[in-house]
Order: sequence, then structure tokens, then C-alpha cells
Amino acid sequence: MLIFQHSRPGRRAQAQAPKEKASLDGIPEHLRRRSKPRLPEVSELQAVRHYTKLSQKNFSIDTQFYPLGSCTMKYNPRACNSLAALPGLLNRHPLAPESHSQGFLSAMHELQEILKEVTGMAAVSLSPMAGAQGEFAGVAMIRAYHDARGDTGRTEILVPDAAHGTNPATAVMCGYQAREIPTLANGDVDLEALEQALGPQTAGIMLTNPSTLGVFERHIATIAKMVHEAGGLLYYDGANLNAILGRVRPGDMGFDVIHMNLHKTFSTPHGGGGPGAGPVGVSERLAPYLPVPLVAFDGHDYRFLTEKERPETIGRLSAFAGNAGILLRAYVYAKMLGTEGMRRVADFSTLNANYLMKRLVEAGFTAAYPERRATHEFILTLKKEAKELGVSAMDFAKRLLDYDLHAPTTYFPLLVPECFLIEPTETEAKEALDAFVEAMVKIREEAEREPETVKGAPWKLPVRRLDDVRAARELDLKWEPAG
Amino acid sequence: MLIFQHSRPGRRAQAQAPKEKASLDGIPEHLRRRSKPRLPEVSELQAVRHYTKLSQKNFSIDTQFYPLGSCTMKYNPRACNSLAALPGLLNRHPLAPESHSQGFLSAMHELQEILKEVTGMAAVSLSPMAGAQGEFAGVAMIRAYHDARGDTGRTEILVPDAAHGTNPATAVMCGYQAREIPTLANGDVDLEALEQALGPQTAGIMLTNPSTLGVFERHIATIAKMVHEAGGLLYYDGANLNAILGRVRPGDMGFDVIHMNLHKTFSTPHGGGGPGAGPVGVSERLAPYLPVPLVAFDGHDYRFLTEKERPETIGRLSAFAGNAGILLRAYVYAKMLGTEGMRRVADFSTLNANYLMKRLVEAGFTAAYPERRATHEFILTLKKEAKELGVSAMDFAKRLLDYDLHAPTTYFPLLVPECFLIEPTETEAKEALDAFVEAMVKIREEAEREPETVKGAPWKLPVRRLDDVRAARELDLKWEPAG
Amino acid sequence: MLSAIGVTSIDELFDEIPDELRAAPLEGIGPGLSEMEIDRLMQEKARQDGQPICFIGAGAYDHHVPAAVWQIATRGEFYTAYTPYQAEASQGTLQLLYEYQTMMAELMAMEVSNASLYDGASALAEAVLMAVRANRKSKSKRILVPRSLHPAYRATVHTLVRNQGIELVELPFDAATGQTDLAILEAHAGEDFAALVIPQPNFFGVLEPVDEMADFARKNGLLSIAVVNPLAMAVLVPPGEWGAEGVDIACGDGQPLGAPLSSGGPYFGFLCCRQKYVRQMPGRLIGRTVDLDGKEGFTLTLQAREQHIRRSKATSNICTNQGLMVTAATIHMALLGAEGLAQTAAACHTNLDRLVEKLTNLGEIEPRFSGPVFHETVLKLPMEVPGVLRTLAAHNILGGYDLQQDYPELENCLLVCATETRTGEDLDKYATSLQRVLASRRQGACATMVRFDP
Amino acid sequence: MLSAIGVTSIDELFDEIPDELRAAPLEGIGPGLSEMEIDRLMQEKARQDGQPICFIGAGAYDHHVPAAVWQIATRGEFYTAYTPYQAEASQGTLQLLYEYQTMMAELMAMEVSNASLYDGASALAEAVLMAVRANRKSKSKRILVPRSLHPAYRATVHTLVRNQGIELVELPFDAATGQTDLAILEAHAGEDFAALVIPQPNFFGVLEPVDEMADFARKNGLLSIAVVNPLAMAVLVPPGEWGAEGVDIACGDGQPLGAPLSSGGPYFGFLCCRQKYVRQMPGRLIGRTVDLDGKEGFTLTLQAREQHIRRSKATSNICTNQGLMVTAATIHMALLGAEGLAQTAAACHTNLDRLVEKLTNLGEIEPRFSGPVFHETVLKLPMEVPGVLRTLAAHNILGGYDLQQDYPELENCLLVCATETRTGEDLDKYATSLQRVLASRRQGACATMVRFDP
Ligand SMILES: Cc1ncc(COP(=O)(O)O)c(C=O)c1O
Ligand SMILES: Cc1ncc(COP(=O)(O)O)c(C=O)c1O
Repeated sequence: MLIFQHSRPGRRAQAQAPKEKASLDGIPEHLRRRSKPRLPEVSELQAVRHYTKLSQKNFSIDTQFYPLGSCTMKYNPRACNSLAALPGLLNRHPLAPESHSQGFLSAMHELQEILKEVTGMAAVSLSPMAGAQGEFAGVAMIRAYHDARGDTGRTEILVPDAAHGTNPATAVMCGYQAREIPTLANGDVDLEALEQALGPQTAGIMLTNPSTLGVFERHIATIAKMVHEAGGLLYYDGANLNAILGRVRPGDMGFDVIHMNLHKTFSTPHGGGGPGAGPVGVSERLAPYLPVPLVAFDGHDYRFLTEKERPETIGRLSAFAGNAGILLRAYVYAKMLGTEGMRRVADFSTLNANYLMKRLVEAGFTAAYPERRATHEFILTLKKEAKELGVSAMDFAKRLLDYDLHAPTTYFPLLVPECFLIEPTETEAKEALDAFVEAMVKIREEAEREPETVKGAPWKLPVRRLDDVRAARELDLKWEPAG
Repeated sequence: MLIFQHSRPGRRAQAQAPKEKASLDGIPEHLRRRSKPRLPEVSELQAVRHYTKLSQKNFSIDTQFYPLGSCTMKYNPRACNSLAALPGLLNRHPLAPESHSQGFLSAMHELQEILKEVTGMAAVSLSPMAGAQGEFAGVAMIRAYHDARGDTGRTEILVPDAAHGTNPATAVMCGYQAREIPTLANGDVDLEALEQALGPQTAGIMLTNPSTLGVFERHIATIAKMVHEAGGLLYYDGANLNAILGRVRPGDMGFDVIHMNLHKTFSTPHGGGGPGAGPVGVSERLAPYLPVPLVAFDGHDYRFLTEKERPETIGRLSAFAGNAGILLRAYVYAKMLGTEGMRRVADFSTLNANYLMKRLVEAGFTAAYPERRATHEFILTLKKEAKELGVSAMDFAKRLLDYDLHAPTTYFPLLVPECFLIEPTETEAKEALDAFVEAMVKIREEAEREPETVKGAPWKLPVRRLDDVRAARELDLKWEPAG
Repeated sequence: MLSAIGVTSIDELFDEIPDELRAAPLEGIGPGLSEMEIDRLMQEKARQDGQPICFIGAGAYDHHVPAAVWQIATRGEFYTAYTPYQAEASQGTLQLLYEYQTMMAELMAMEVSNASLYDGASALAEAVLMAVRANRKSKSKRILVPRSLHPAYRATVHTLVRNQGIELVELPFDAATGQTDLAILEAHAGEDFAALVIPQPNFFGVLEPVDEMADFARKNGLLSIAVVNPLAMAVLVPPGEWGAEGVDIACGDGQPLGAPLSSGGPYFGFLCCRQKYVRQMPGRLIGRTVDLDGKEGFTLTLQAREQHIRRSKATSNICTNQGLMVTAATIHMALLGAEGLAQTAAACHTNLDRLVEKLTNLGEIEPRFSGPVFHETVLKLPMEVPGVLRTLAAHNILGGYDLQQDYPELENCLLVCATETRTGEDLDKYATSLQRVLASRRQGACATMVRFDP
Repeated sequence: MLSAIGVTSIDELFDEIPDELRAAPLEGIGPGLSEMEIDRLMQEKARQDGQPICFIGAGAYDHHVPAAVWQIATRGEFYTAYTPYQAEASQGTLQLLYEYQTMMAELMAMEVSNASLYDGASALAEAVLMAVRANRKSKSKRILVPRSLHPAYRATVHTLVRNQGIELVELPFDAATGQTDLAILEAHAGEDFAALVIPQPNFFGVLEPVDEMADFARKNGLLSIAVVNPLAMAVLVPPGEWGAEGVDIACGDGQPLGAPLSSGGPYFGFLCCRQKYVRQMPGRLIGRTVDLDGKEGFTLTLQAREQHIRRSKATSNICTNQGLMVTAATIHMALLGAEGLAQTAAACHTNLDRLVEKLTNLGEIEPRFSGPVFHETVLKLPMEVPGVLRTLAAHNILGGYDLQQDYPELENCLLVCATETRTGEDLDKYATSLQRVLASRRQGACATMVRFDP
């Protein structure tokens, strides 16, 4: 039932509107709204009950194992939420003067420093509001760099075929063409193909390492050398840093610019789709172009640097300073981790992924890169199961839901057939991993014995498998009252 | 799965213990604990997930219609919770000096005044921690009053047969015998029986009006006169004031002492069993005996009055000042209601109950007191259904759960056979009441067609009907590790 | 676990990392804090920022948010879920987003709403990109943008669209009314532009001649893009009803619908459009459909617009959006309803009126513009604004926004706002303090940078 | 709805109320406030009470509570459920309570725990009543109660048991050690008492000779009742292991397990006992059982002890208990574990040691008792305590509890506590302020009632 169906004319949540008399004096009649929008008219109880019950229909980290590869669904410490919501921080106006901002700004400044340290970059801007916006900022800086040097013939950004969709989309938003580079069967970038693709038209390359194939690109130093020699810059898609925190740093690998998804590695909540935060870090030569605002510290006071102090900036990416409340959560998280905790993240995310991969392989499933170490994630290919049993990766995924386990990422990266990109994360206990293996084995047994159980899944959720084709064909994007 | 079954030696929630070095210097060895208690050893994620999932197994006001008679399961405004938890209030030490307590004390003082106003009593003490403790305080004051007058031969408290179990239990805790007074078929107290029961041994009578039969005792003035003439005092069990707020006041009806359940009428949360708050109000003559502490205001400062200023008090009922945080929630609630809101509570709770009773009767169910108005609640007797269809009130109750509706109170009051005590409360919408009627009708149909569906209910809950007999016979009150 | 994997140490799991790349310990970060310790630290920081009385609006507004909103939005099932890729396991989020799309379309009187973008400024940039793609009648990549639009929005749009060769052409405002100059707009008739941006209210709080502007766009083959304060739309004519046929795209920042100020974010951008442009929309869309049993359900739809399917040909690179803020906004709108939103909007407006009256009564202060305003306005002070604001700040009052930093032509102009959360006492305090400031500054006292002492 | 009922006005629904009893409008209450208005009012009140640095313990302790505890406990499903009468619809609460009973029994090393009583003081009263019922060997209604027990506990027990003719007989403490005087206890050997109460630590923070006391009770036919701080039991010998056979009943206040100070409540009382006394227990008990399909489930059990079944013959009149606080305590214990609780307890103890060192270093202050203490202690000041506390309060420090108000014999004695949440800075601030107070008061400055100005 939709909230609109609870609605009755004149009903309302009494306590939720100002009691004082108010008027619209001075606003000309022709600018005043003539008919009320059809928002729900419900009591507070009805709204609370409706949304509480809706929430119960979700899977979430707080309720299920959620090994969604590349999405890093790890535990979001509850303190991050409550501390970012302390009144002085929650109520701070974005344009409050520095006199009333030292607490907030000091946290932001320290977060910049922490991110510099973990990535090995020379400077950091916190302003991008998610990974994709961080990518935008990064590629825009690459462009600004070339432009500033008068090097305007560079029109291409190279992207491995396994890359996240945001990478090529970003290149295009920045006015570049995206050119794909193939991956070898062992998961590493095809260096020969790279060699061929590089040239004076190359503005840069976007890589992620560990890659979205769940393996560490071993030839990264060579790649960096090749790209730099061609006059291009290296972009690091740092959506998932779990596997490398304290182990290896993008700056040391030769990258010029990086974005990080704080809503992944730094455990800020995903909130059913966001908000995120996608700070960017750069090497010295890209520093002038960082998006504003930045936070500076002069030994006494913290303050924002804007277009005025940073004339070469690519500009601003949001009306204010990005997703500040998310940045605060990441700050709290980083402070709780500390040096040792950062390393623990890498160790345990890698341990969990390798353990889970090993157990699945032992149980007879096929790893896409069986010779390789898993990083924080790894890929299973279910093509054998699809062929022999007629159940697809999608069927496995849906059936896992019936076992009260969220499905891994399916059909991404596209180059691996019937693939499961599995990321257990460091906050899960061994028993959760074992339960996943057990469920996978059971589902395979079901597929052998009673394939309809798997193909018709899920059975135990609020709805059964949904008709996506109809959704796209008979577009129904908003509720209309009957009649 | 129990939390203990998630436990593994050495596992823990890293962030949740102080990091500083600490020792037990000065504590002699023989007083130090030798073996660790077997508390769970789990990660923060495991604890959060476990208890989040457990919570989802509950029915609650926030998720279901919950017409549990006498329990007043109405909406608990969310603001009451957040405002009682403002740091200055949440962190106030109970023994903080008055210099740091004016905010808290002023709220408590105003709450005392509000409760005086709504009950028509001369003075109020907030200290009882739930209804039953309020009853204790009330009867103890009755006793103190008689004792102070040297009137020590009074050994009995009269209690109608429909009374809540806490009433007779309280009488006994205060050293009295409880003597039952029968109720007439029309729901009023049997005045003749009362006449006979009254005498020099009568310390007082405990009544609730509206009674737990869901009707208003029409002869209350006569009863008051009779009891007072016999030298007894009148106790008002004000657990549920919903139906009378702003309509009629216990003080005006002639009562000498009253307790109120703020966790019912004043909408503080029930929390799966508590905490509550059971303030007591008294007429002038009982005022000296009120339990301490009380809050006084001298025009400038608020302060606590204790045994020192109140030598005749029956004493204290808790180590500090009762369930202060619950009192704050009730205060917020009362302030949001205001004069008009109080009346709305009475109007809408009564309207909802009468509507629901009427619709159920029209649907063919039997009201226990068909000639009477419902108050905030009313009673259905399912004895016809039990006889004709072989399904008990308990079966109906369990089957309602399958319809995602909480069951009404069953088998209380005991004098009505196969009874449902139904209290929809004022915060439910008409549609919720209609859904209840519809479910009742459907269940009766099921009872006719397929009685096992009803007798075997519930079917859709986390567990089916539980074996209470075994629970009591093979007592299993705590988990022990296997082996 | 190590032995199950067949290694003897965790270090072995990292053996594919070339030796020379291995990181040294991250010394700069310091030891991890316990929750209790970070609690103290954050309390201290929060205390430092105080709780000033705020009269700044300028795109972020201090509204009351019902307690229920965030108590529900932070329930683990909403707070810690991912983007609803597995629809069957995400019906809570999906149905809520479908409700949100309905509410937002209603509020804007538009046909379709997406499920959110980052914030108002970047939503406008996406709207501009969308307009350039969608406008089949125009070959131009030029956009008409009023100077009265929020400066940070103009800057953000510039950042986000210029690499695709899109150019923003400024439309000046009338110095007297504060509204976009229609005569100058009309002078552009016949030129090729892809779109016209129409703010309501504009940055000065002034109400624009939206009907005329929308009609201009329609007649001249431009797509019209409204940028509005969603709360204002509870009482003002919504974009879908501007001019003869409404606008093509409406966007803005959802902050006034349940998002706390929180230093500027997270808020959320909303974007609505005509049904016919839906395939050009950026961002996620939720559709209602049925399951195998024919039961109603909700799912992500038209994903072929998005980067994870269409990659370099997507309508935008956006992936993560602002889901949780939309969750809050949806609950917020459900709790307030049309009536509650309208009452809140009117209360803000009335509070501003009162404030302006109190301040102009001081004798030296005047409204700068003659155009009608909603909820925020520009005052002209008898002296430079920065010094006044600093002194007010020392009294724990944030007195407004200094307009001269962005508009040199608006000398000594202050943008002020008073939402429904400002009390009569707050307004009085502002007036009294300002009076004192004016008096003492007339006597030549010199303002220094004050460090607020909480 | 009115017409469905068959009336024409709501007033008609009240027509059974005699006219002369109808209430006049409740003028004294005032108009209802919107949530926004009450929000402001409560903010103001909270501000008034400030956030002093607190060194008072005396039965309520300022501990860190993990953020997860209350975020989960206030989920609607826990927060707004009733007592789990319909077990099948309450498995969340019931399983949690079963886990709580297990944890509490473990912490106390006792066989059974109930599901809570109101608070520590009233739990002790219930324990006394229970002991009188359960002690078959004794006909007496007299109870031995140490004078070292919390005065408010003694007062509460007195209130709650005296109407049943139960008498509390005081056991004095040794003026040097602060422990119950064993010689005097021994002198009672052979007399008929129903029970002996044994606090650990006692009100002074002093550790009692619990083994000797428990053994005395057992040998002389008294039931033994422990009253303990549950956090202390993470590091001290628990009641189930006192003396040769442990105590019969253990109770206390659960506040240190996740309940904020909150002006004294809601906290919760816990009560454990030997299995053989379980039918004499007051309060709710949850049992594990099976459903019709043999699946594990949880339910209220032994309800025949309770008022709603047994009425005047119930073990107590208690009905509503402190369920939500127990929910928080259970999550709290799960998050901290035995190790975390022990670390917290030790951190408190160490903090107290440091404080005592700093204060005694001032030269004029001494520990009053020689007995070992845990986590709280009594200091003797060179002057009257109330004036000192008032002056400290003006410096926003709550310096402790003035013992002389309850113990005239403890002249100038102050009970102080420093939990793990007090920082080194806090301790220093206390020491410095106290030093100043001592110095200035020696110079005869006179203390007046200070009104704290937040
Ligand atoms: C590898 C990778 N790159 C980029 C992104 C985009 O980040 P965001 O969703 O925050 O825009 C993601 C997240 O989905 C990702 O996993
Ligand atoms: C009529 C009546 N009286 C007394 C009580 C006892 O109140 P409490 O549960 O708060 O002790 C109740 C509540 O259950 C009740 O309904």
C-alpha cells in the first residue's frame, strides 16, 4: 500500500506545522499557487508505521550479509552517525563565518591530511559528492593540466574493459573520448594493446588497482612509465581502497590523481543509494587545479580557500562544500581506525576474500582468476553451472536472497561470463562466509534436483521476481489516483 | 540463534572499551573475580545485526494496530524521545545540585501542576515508577492517614471483581486484606453488595472509572458517599485516563487518591514491558503523606522536597526521583497536547471505541455490555463463537496475528467469558478499525469453513503457537553451552 | 582461516604487490581512538562551533525537521542498504523512492521526477546538459542564465558543463526590482540558445516574472529550466504551471525538505521534466511493475540511460546519489503534507516581514529591491557589510550574507533570511544588536576579527 | 463515524457521565505547542542544566554507552511494543530477555535471573519480601541491614516493607575501615532473622568482607541478599561465589549497564536467586520452549507468581517493569563482553586512584577509610563539605556527595567517584579548583548559593 492510499482529506500530523499565524503578504496573486499538490494527508502514526514497515522490506548490512562486489558493504559504526549529528555540527550553516566554524574546519583539515597519508598524494580536496563526481574532478584536472601547458591535442582517455561504467561516462562528460584497453586472461592489463593505444592523443588512463576483477595489477609501475612517457597522466579509481590501506599507496604506484569513495572504504552509510563522498587527491603538479573549497590552516585558524585564493582551480562542484556530514562520518571512522586500524582493514578484507574464494573453489565453483590472489574481492564465473544445470548467475543471485543473504554483484565486470563479483568485506565473521558457501552449495544441489526452485526464486521475499521489461515498457513512474 | 551462539573466544567490538591502561591496584586478590562470566564475544556488526533482526520479530505500535485493552497502545510521538535525550537532560546526575537542575526541575514542577489540573487533585508526587508502584503509594497513604488518626482497626481494602490484578496485590503489599465486590450485569458496581461489605474494618476502596469493563460507573457519587460515610477512602486506579481527560475529573468524582500511568495516557513508550511512571495525586487531607521527593517552587528557584521538609511522607519509593526520563517524555507530550489536545484524547479515544464496538456488533459479534456506551475501550464476549464454532477467544487472538493485527487483551476481566478487551486508542485511523472488523469477520468465516486454520494459528509469525505448559514444567530460564 | 587458504601469514596474501611499492607504516594518522575518546573529541569540536542564531539563507535554510524523520531514516534497513540493484530485496527503498517521485512531481506540477542527484547546483548542471541533448530545435550549446541566479550555482554549472563546450550567457537583472530584465531577454529573441534558466525565487529572494520567461523560451525554441526552492512551491505557482505550458525541466535543492544544515551537505538535487524527455534524464528512476504472481512491486527502470549499462553513452556519469536524504524528504513531506509545507512557507515569509520591519525601523536600513520577495530579501546598510557581520557574530548572531562579494554593484547589501524557526525573541535580538553595531560603528569603532568564544 | 455509531455529536458519547460531574475546560494547561515550539522549550531547559563535570557517584554512574545501544533500543519495534503477552508476536523482546537473564545470571554467578524490577532500591525491597516468604527456617520478619548500605536504599526498603510488619535492624560499620563490623554481626548469631543484606561495594565504595558475611548468614539460618554494582562484578568475586556456597539472592541497579544518568531514572533493578527459590521470585520470567512444530521459541513463564493471574496471592504487585532499559543493557553487555566490562571497571578504578592521589597531594585531604575500595571513595576535607561543593559547582564541577547529610558521624566527609569517562584534564581541573577553594575558604571567604550561569 502506498502512503497516498492512507491519505484522507483534512487528516494531518497535528504537531508538525507552525502554530503561529502567517500570511503571504506582498506576494502577488498571480504568483501564488492555485491548487494544492496532492501530497499525502496522514497522521504521524500512519507515516511512522508506513515507513517503518517499508524499511523492514529492505536487505541491509545491519540485517544481512551483503557481499556486493565493488560496493563494499561493510559495517557502518553507529558512532559515526551520532557524532556527525551533534547539534553544533548538524546545525552549522554552510556559510557560517570562520569564528563559528573552527570545530568543523579542523576536522575537515585533518581528514584532508589523513587522506593524503593513506594515498600518498600531495594534496586533497574533499568537495566531490560521490565517486563519479570525484572522477569528474580528476579528469577535469587532467584536462586543466594539459590545457595550462597548451597541450590541447589530447582527446582520449584510456579505460580498461573491466572498468566501472562511471569511468568512460566521466571521460565523456569531460569532453574526452573513452578508448577501451583489453585485459589479459590473467586479469592484468594487456600491455601490448596499451602500447598501441598510447599516443599524442592520450590525455590519460583511468585504472583501479586492485582492479574490478579483484586482482592486483602487477605491472602498474610499467604502465605508469608507459603512460607518462606518452605524455598522459594516470587516474586512480579509488572507489575501493580496502585491500591496500597501509599496504600500498596510489601515489607510490605512480598515479597523478585519485578519487576515493568514503562511502566504501571509510564506511559511511550507503543509505539505499547515497549520499557518498568522493574526495580527490593529486600529485604536486595537479595541485593548483583541485576543486574548491579546500581547508587551510595557518597555525592558528582554519579557513576555506575558494576561487579567490585558488585561481587555477577547476572550480566548484556543489553550491557549498560537498557532502560535509558524510565527510564528518568518515573523519570519525578514520580516527577510530588510526594507523593500525587502517592496516587491519586491508588485512581482514583480503583475508576474508581469499578465504571465501578458497572455500568456494574447494566446493567446486570456478574462480575467474584461479591463479591469482584475491584482493578485497574476487570473481566467480558460473558459466559451468549455467551450461550444465541451466541456471544463470541471476538465478543463483535471486535464490541467495531466499537464504537471507544478499547476492553478490552480478554480470559485472562484463567481460567475465555469468559472473559473481564477491566482496565479503573485513567486518564479517567467518561464520557469515561459511554460511554463504553452504548456501551456494545447497543452491547448486537444488539446481540439480529441482531447478524450478532456483529459477523461480526468490520465494520468501515481499515480492517474487519482478518484471523489468514491463517496467521499462509501460512506464509507471508516479502514482495517480484511480479514476 | 542466540547471541551466545555468535560468540567466539577473543572476538570483540574493538571500539567499545577504554584504551587507557588500567589496573585493580588496592583490591585484595581474594575479592577479585577468578573466572570470566560467559558473556557473548562478538563484533559490533554481529551485535547490531542480531538485535536489529530480533527487533523485527516484534509487533509494536510503530508497525501494527495494537488494540490491547487496558494497555493503551497509542502512538508515542518521536519528539518525546529525542527531547528527553537532549544532553543537558540526559546527562544530569540525579544528585546534581539545584544550581545545575533548574531546567529539569521546572519541567517536573510544571508536570505536577498539569497532572493536578487534569485529575482535579490537590497535590501530586511524580516518584512512583509504574502504575503498580503508584497504587502502592496510594494505599500506603490511605494507611498512613488512618494510622495518623489512630484509626488502626481498618484492615480491608475493597476491590471490584473486575479490577486489575495489581489492585488486590497492592492491598496485600500494604498489609491489607483485599475483599472483592461483585459487578452487576450492566457493568456497574453492585451497590447492595458494597453496602454489606462496608464497615469499620474498611480502609478504602480501589476503583477505576471508566472501569476495566469499558463502561463509566454511573453511581460513582453514591459510592463515594457510602465509602466516606463508612470512614473509608476512595482510591482511583487511573491507569487509563484517555476517556476522561478534560471530560470528568477523579477529584470531582470524590476520590481521595489516584495514580496515573503516564506510559498509557501520556503516551510514554512501553518498551516491551516498561519503563513506566505512575504519579499519584491526592486530596488535601492526604497531601502530607505523599511519597518524596516532590518538586517545589518558591517563585525563584525550583528544588526537591525530601523527608526533611515532609516528615509525614510515606517515604521514598526509589533511590532517586523515579523514572525521570519517562516523566520528561510525558511532560513533552502534555505540552504538545495543551488544553484542547487533552480533550481531543478523550473525544477520539471514545469515538474510536464506540465506532469499533458498533461495527463489530453489526457484524454479529456480542458486546458484553450492549446497552452501554463504550469508553476508551469495550468488551466483546466470544462465548457464542466458542460454543457454536469451537474456537476460543485465544484462537481468534492468535489468528488475528496472522492478519498483521495485534490481538486485544484476552480473558481479562475474568468475569466475562471468552472476552476480548478492545482499546483502539485515539491515534488510530478509521481504516485501521475497519481492517480489524474485516479480519474478525474473516476469521469467523474461517472458523466455520476450516476451523483448523484458526485453531492452529498463528501460521505466519516467526514461531507457531508456543508450548506454555512445557515452558513452566521444564524450566529453561537461561542458556547453557552444549556439552 | 589462513590454513584453509594455504598460507602461513596474512602478509603472504599481499605477495603480488611488488616489493618496491610496499607502503611504510602510515605514521601520520596516529593511534586509533576508542568510541569514548572520539566522542569526547567530537563533542569538543561541536562546542567550538557554538549554536549561533542564524539569519543566513542563501541556498540553505534552517527549518524544523520532525523528530520522526531521522529516527526512521536512520533505521539500519534504510541507512545501511545499497542502491537497490536486487529489487526483490529492496522493496522498502524502491517503494519509498516511487512515492518520492510522485510527491516531487506533484510539488513541481511536472510529469516525471527522478530519484535524486547530488545537490541543487549540480542538478542544474545536469539539467543544462540534458537540455542541450534534448533540444532538437537548437544546434546551440549556449544557455541563458540570469545573473540573479545563486552565484555558487552559476559557478558549479560552469565547472560541470564547460568541458563539453557549453557556454553560459548572462542575463542581467533590473537594478530597481531585482528581477531579470525582460527587455534584455526579449532582445535575445531569434538568437539560437539551447535553454533558459529561470530561478524562483532568485538569489535575492525576489520573485521572477516566471510566466513571461517560460513563454519566451517556448516561443523562441529554448528549453526552459526552472530552479526553485521546493518549500516555496507549496505556496507559489509551480514550474509545471508557468506560462502557457509550464517549463520543460525543473530542478533545485531538496534541502528545505528535511535535511539539516550540516555545513552544506548532504542535501539532494531534484530533477523533474516532461514525460517526453524522460529518456534524456540523468539519474535513477523507479518504476512500478508486477512480479511473477502479478503482485505490485517496484524496480529501477530505464537503466539503459545509466553509466553501468550504457557506459560512455550514458546520460550522466552519476552513480551513487543522495538516497538517504530523499528518504528523509519523503517522510518529511508525508508528515507535513501540502498544508504543513504551505504553513511553514508562510511562517518563514511572515518572519522575514517582521524582521525587515524591525530592521528598517532602525531608520538607516532599507530594502534594496522593489520586486516582491519570498522568505529572503536584500537590505541596504549604511555601511560596509563585512564589519557589521563580524560584530554581530561576536554577539553570536549570523546576520546574513554579504552580497558585495559576488555582486560588486550591490554595495553594502546584505541578504537576510528568517525561517519559521526564528522566534520573536531572536528577531528582537538581531534588531537590538544591529542597532548597537550601527551606533558604535558610526562612532568609528573598528571591527577586528573576532574569535567566537563558546 | 458518528452516524455509524448512531449519535450526532461526540458529546453524546459521554452522556453516561452525570451532569454534575462534567469537568470545566482545563484552563491551567495552556494551548498545545507544535513540535517546533516544544523543541525550543526543551533546548532551553537542557541548556539551563549545563553539562558540568561530574564526580558524583553514590548509586548512579556516568559511563560511556556505545552509540549502537540506544540506536537499536529505540527502534520502534522495541520501543513501542507492550509486555510480551502474545508470545508469538513478541519473539524479539522475549529472546532478548532470555539472553538478558542468561547474561545477568552469568555476571552474578547465580542460577536464575528475572527480567527486571524498577530500580536497585526497590529490587532490594522485593528481595527482602522474597526472603521473608522463602526462608522456611525463620519465623522472623527482621532483616539485618548494614549501615554502610546506600541510605536511599535503606529508606526505600523501609517504605516498601514496613506495612507488612518487616523490621530492618541496622548493622554498624567499623569507623576505621568503613566495613561492616563483623564482631557486631557475630554477636547476632543465634538470634532469629529472616535475612542479611550484603552490599558490595558499600555506599562508601568500600569492599565488604562478603565471604564472612555470606557464611554467617548460611550458618545462622538467614537468607543472604547481595546488593551489588553489576559493573563491579566484572572484576570482583560475584555473589554466587561468596563464602562457601554463594548467596541466596543477588540484586542491584542495572544503571551502569547502558542507562544514561537521566536524573535518576529510568534505570532497572535486577534480581537473581538460587533455582530453588524461583517460585518465590517477583517479576517476569522468560522461558525457552518449543512451538507446535517443535521449533525453539520464548514465552513468559511461571506467570502464576504474578498479579494478573494470582491477584492478591502474587509474589509482588509489579506489572510494568523496565523492559527498555534491559534491552539497552543486553545490547550493552553484548557489545562490551566480559573483557570490555572488566576494562571499563578497571579504568574507573584507576581514574579514582589518580583523583585521590591528586587531591590528597593538595595536603589537607585524606581518605577517610582504610578498607579497600572500588571505584568510589570517601575523603575527609579540612572544612565543611556543602560550602566546598557550592563553590566547585560555580566552577561547573560537581565535586561529590556530602556524606554528613546521612551520616552525622562522618564529619566533613565527601564521597567521590571518577568513572572512565573523566579525562586527565577533568581530574586536573578538579584538583586545581579544589586547591583554590581550600585556599580561599581558609581566608574566610564566604560561600553563597551560586546560580550556575550556562
Ligand atoms: C570501481 C568503482 N568506481 C566508481 C564508482 C562510482 O562511485 P559512486 O557510486 O560513488 O559515484 C564505484 C561505485 O559504484 C565503483 O565501484
Ligand atoms: C487498570 C490498570 N491498573 C493498573 C495497572 C498497572 O500499571 P503498571 O503496569 O504500570 O504497574 C494497569 C496496567 O497494566 C492497568 O491497566
